[in-house]
Amino acid sequence: MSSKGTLVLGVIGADIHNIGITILASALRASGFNVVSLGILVSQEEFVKAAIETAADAILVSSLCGHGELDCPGLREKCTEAGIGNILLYVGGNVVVGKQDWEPVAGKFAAMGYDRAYPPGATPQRVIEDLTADLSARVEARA
Amino acid sequence: MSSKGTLVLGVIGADIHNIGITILASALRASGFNVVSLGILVSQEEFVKAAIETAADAILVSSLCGHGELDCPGLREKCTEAGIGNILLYVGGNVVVGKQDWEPVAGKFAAMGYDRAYPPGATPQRVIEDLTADLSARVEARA
Amino acid sequence: MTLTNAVPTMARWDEDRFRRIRRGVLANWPTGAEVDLDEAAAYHRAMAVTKNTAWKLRQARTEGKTLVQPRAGVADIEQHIALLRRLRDAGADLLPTTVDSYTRECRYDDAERGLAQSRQAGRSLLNGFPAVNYGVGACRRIAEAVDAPLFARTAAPDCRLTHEIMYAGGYTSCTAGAIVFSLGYAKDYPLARAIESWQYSYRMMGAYHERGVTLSVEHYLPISTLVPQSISMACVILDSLIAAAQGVRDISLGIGQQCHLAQDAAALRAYPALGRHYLDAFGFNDVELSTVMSQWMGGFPSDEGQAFGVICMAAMAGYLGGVTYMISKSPHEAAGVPTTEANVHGLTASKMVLRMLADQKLAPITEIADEQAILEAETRAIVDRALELGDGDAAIGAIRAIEAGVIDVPFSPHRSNANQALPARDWRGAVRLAQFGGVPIPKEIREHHEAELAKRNAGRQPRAPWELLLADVNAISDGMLLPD
Amino acid sequence: MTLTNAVPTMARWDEDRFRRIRRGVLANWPTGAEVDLDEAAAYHRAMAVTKNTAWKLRQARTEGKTLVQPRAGVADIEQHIALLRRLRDAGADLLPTTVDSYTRECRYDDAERGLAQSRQAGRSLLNGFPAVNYGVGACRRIAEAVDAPLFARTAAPDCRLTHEIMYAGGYTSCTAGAIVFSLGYAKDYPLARAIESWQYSYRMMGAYHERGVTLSVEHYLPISTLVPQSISMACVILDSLIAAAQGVRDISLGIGQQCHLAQDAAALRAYPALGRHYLDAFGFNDVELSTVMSQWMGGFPSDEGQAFGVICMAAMAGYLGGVTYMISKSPHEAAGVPTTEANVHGLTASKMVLRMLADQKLAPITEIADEQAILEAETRAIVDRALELGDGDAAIGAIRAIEAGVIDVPFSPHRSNANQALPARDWRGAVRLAQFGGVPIPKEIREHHEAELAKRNAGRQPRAPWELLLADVNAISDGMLLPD
Ligand code: B12
Ligand code: B12
Repeated sequence: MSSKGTLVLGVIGADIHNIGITILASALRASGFNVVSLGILVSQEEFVKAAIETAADAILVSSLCGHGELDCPGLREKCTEAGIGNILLYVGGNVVVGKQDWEPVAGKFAAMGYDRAYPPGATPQRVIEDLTADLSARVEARA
Repeated sequence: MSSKGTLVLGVIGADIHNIGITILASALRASGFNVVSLGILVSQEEFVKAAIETAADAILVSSLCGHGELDCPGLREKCTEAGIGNILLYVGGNVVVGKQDWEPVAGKFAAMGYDRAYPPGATPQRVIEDLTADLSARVEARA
Repeated sequence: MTLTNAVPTMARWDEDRFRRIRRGVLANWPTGAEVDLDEAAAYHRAMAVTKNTAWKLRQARTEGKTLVQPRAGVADIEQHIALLRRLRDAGADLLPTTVDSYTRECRYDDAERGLAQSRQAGRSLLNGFPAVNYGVGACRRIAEAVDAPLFARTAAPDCRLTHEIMYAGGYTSCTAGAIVFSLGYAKDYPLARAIESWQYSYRMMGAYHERGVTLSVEHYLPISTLVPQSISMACVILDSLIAAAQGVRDISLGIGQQCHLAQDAAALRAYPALGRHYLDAFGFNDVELSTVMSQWMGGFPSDEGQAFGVICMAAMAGYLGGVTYMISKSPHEAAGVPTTEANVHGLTASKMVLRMLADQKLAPITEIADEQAILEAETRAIVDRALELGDGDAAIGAIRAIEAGVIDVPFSPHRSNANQALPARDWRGAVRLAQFGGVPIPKEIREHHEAELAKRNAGRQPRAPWELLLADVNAISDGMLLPD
Repeated sequence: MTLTNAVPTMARWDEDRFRRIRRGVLANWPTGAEVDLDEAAAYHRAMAVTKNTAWKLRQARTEGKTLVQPRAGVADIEQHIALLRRLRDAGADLLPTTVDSYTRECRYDDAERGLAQSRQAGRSLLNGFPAVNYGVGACRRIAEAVDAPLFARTAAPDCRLTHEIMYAGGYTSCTAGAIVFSLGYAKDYPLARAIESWQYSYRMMGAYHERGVTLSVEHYLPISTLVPQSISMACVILDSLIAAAQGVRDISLGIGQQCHLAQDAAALRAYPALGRHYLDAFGFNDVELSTVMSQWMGGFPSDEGQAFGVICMAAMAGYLGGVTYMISKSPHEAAGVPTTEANVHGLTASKMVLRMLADQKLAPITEIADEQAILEAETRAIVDRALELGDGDAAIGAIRAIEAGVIDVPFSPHRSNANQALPARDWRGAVRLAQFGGVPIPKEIREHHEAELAKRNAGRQPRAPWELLLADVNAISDGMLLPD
């Protein structure tokens, strides 16, 4: 594998905040990932379809507008139905409405099946480190 | 009684904040009270002495610097010992250290024997209304 | 909701076309049936004039005052009313109702689900007030519960039903713009359709005007992080021409704060004359103009003290720019929808600075004049080129200008956007263009941009424009204007 | 603690006098025995230079940067250290230790009681850190726990023991001034004694200097609500002459913010040249000068948003005045000693505005020049008259000037203060004198004050100066600069 992995990235639901993913995509590309960016207003179905088509290693869901609790549940299940149930799922942005304690929020998204959830303002560096670790752990597990 | 009453006013303890009492004194005078201002750095003994000498109707203790819990206890007792145990006692300013809920603080000063305690930023109007009410209630009670 | 994909002209719609399309719009959700334009106009006429935005803005302009409007919207109407009342008590001059993201995208069924789940959870899972689901009656309850003009804060390529409901519900102004909202909020919604959808909304406002009710619009490009003010201003002017052509008679020309005092103030000072120039050229002499500034629309610092720094700088810029009104942010901006108290504090901080400065009657700072001359020349160059491309038609011209990259908005999610222009801050933090793409910046000004950017880069490792831009995008949220 | 009541001259004390009085000072509380000047100077010399205030200020002046220092002090030393560390992490450049009111009044037994009760209550009942009760070793623990210069923030006519302990404890600067603190903090403490007590403190700092350690002082008149800046500045300059005469070699000239951008900035800009002029005239060419501004020292608004407005305006004024460092306030100011977080936010808001403005390299606003000319002329008139009254001696002159009402500080609690001068804000919020008393304001400037005040009062019900002053005093805490 010449790239560090293929990532599908997009802004979920009725959300149009695209600056974060623009920055994130460029940082991820610069650090060696193959990034498929779906832009804004992406449905769960589009995420799954793109992940299958590109044989992606991970789906990165951005949700800034606060509707994460409404837009994000069910994506893991859709992945499973489509036969990519083990794909790495990250979610980040401003995933809930309002300034809330992070721990319970992280718990909610873990329960929805997201491998990692990020509080507001997560840096690309941190995402890159986590992705690198998680993907290489999977490679090792498979080896 | 030609004036609305005689008031002894001062800043207690090691406290030097004199702008509040300057404003307060001038407002009280303008509304017809006879104000004896002791200025800053006033000890409990000085308050009692001045109240006796001027046959005051009330003592107004200003405490801005936060040492109210250290400087204010005992004044009621000193008044009682000096034979003016019934004198009206008010305290105001920033009477405790830090931004605290007002109810418990008011309770503390009531327990020390202050008839009224004022939260930060009390307006002269309010003090004048209260004094007028409290002093006329006493006159009626005596009548 | 029949909308053509043919290139629309700016020409005023005839009654027939409006009426025909209207049936489809109102049929889109049951509450649409509640709207009766004549009855609604009568409702507005019976309302106290102090609740009319156009009236309030005119008064502010006359008195030279700056008004402040926060953003606010929650799922539950009772809580929403309580929130607006608290904001009003704290000094809000204009009251907002921010509409949730589903409603913006016309996904009223999802909004309904969000509303139900919010009620169940006892807190708002929606990021705004789902006005369409609530309907006209509910909006009027809000209008009757407060004593200030109400603003419908929604934005998308198609807000027709929301406008129908909220204007009939006693609202007197909305955030608006076919071009600005296409470039700021849409991915593949065709520009031509967006213009038609907005022409519908504008025509509706025109219809109110003909019934004696002036409704207002606020035009501004929401994706303003580092978009040169002249590009924003050009979009706003084109949208204003399109609006005026349908009969809109009260327009606020907006920018987003970019935290450079002189440049922000210059944009605000340039706007009235520029706007007047183009509107008059098209014969829209009776359109009233105000200016408006949104406080920093980029990533906010998560530190609440730093957030207040940005908010107070905005107030300063608004004062120096003589802005008519300002949209305030809160110390919670980076985290999420603010609590009522945080929202109030953003408002009161802004008003405090505005009030203290107003009393001082300062002369404009010297740096403003230069920036203003630049912004005027740039904006004229872009708008003139667009009109030229449209053979004198603002609607056609806007579409062709975008397709030609004459209007090119950095970071726009829209597929028609060229993405060739790249901005950067110069050595003093002013926003310049590092790559011009097809944006027709006049030659001397181009050289000025280059020179000022060179001063910033002097003696440093050369960096790719894109790299520089990334650093600049994050600077304010990292607590500074220029990254180290 | 033998202090005469005879009028003191500014002449440098001889070693003998200092040593004789010193025994009494150190004997005043057991911890005094811990102080050994030679050992302490060695301790300072071994300390990292980055912890020295004079060094840090020089660096800031060279780089044209503005530093920020919050206020902070709690009874418990562990909590105090944690507080300072948090403030340092949040960007504080200079670290404060605000000393409690009992310590200021040399009531160490009361401080001991407050300390005990604080421990019992598990929260600080003292409004500051009782440094004398803790002693030299404890202060050094603080100094070793943080990596920035430490400031002893105490103020009273007599701070000698506190200075002995804190300077020996690794602190490198203090708030200071015989005249400013007499007029700001005392009722009947004789001026002559206050000057002698401060001469002692200054001589002590001189003794450190002779041992290779530069200690710094910050001079400012703390009762600054509406005191014309020139009156404050005159006091500060006289105190600086008195300090320099005893061997102090690093002085910060201070003002309190009055929320009028141009006037505040003008005062800060006028200071360096004015200070230099007088210090050089007395031969103190080797004294280094900085400027400092305390954010608004009058009643703060209780609304936290409004408080941030005042704080950010201060940062703006400091920037325009090119101030070396600024003392920040917090959104809790009106309520009480701030929580750590509130304190941090006052600091970060200030720094955010300063940083954003610094990047913009703005030219001074046009209004500054006029105000600066006025303040320079006024300050010179007052200082010159005071020196004349003192036959060239700053100490004698200061006392005589106060007694003659040449220096007259509105609101001063001191019995020697004339209380004949009455200030008021003019039509643009600048502080002027409505009644001049004995303050020797030059004639043309007097007329200027009168004219500007007349503009404010034009067309209004005439109000007594005192009444106007009351309204002005409350204006900022009520959320505006000029009362309606
Ligand atoms: C700019 C902005 C807008 C612009 C967007 C322009 C555009 N086309 O992008 C406009 C004005 C259009 C806009 C509109 C709205 N916005 Co908005 N907006 C912002 C703002 C100010 C900045 C966002 C931004 O660009 N940040 C800069 C980028 C670089 O950072 P970022 O997006 O956080 O992304 C970084 C990380 O989070 C991370 N990341 C992001 N996604 C992901 C995903 C994964 C998997 C990972 C690992 C990491 C990651 O990587 C990025 C790089 O570091 C934020 C508040 C803030 N943060 O200050 C509000 C904010 C996101 N908006 C908000 C809201 C509510 C709206 C509106 C509904 C209403 C409104 N306020 O007007 C509409 C929504 C419209 C819609 N249909 O969605 C709220 C969301 C509330 C909540 N969650 O509680 C916020 C938080 C503001 C607030 N406090 O109220 N907005
Ligand atoms: C100005 C000021 C100073 C000046 C005082 C100058 C002077 N000679 O007066 C200076 C700089 C010298 C000073 C010093 C200190 N101060 Co100071 N100061 C203030 C400040 C900013 C304003 C006070 C003021 O003048 N208000 C305006 C007047 C008109 O209002 P007022 O005083 O509140 O009075 C009104 C009402 O409260 C009421 N009232 C007052 N007293 C009474 C009494 C009665 C009986 C009644 C009915 C009503 C009443 O009537 C007045 C008219 O409306 C306050 C914070 C604030 N409020 O914004 C801090 C404040 C009072 N200071 C404080 C402190 C800690 C100090 C210092 C210890 C340390 C420091 N911060 O530097 C020293 C103390 C020295 C000492 N020995 O006491 C703290 C007290 C903390 C607390 N209680 O938790 C405050 C609250 C600041 C803070 N948030 O930390 N201070």
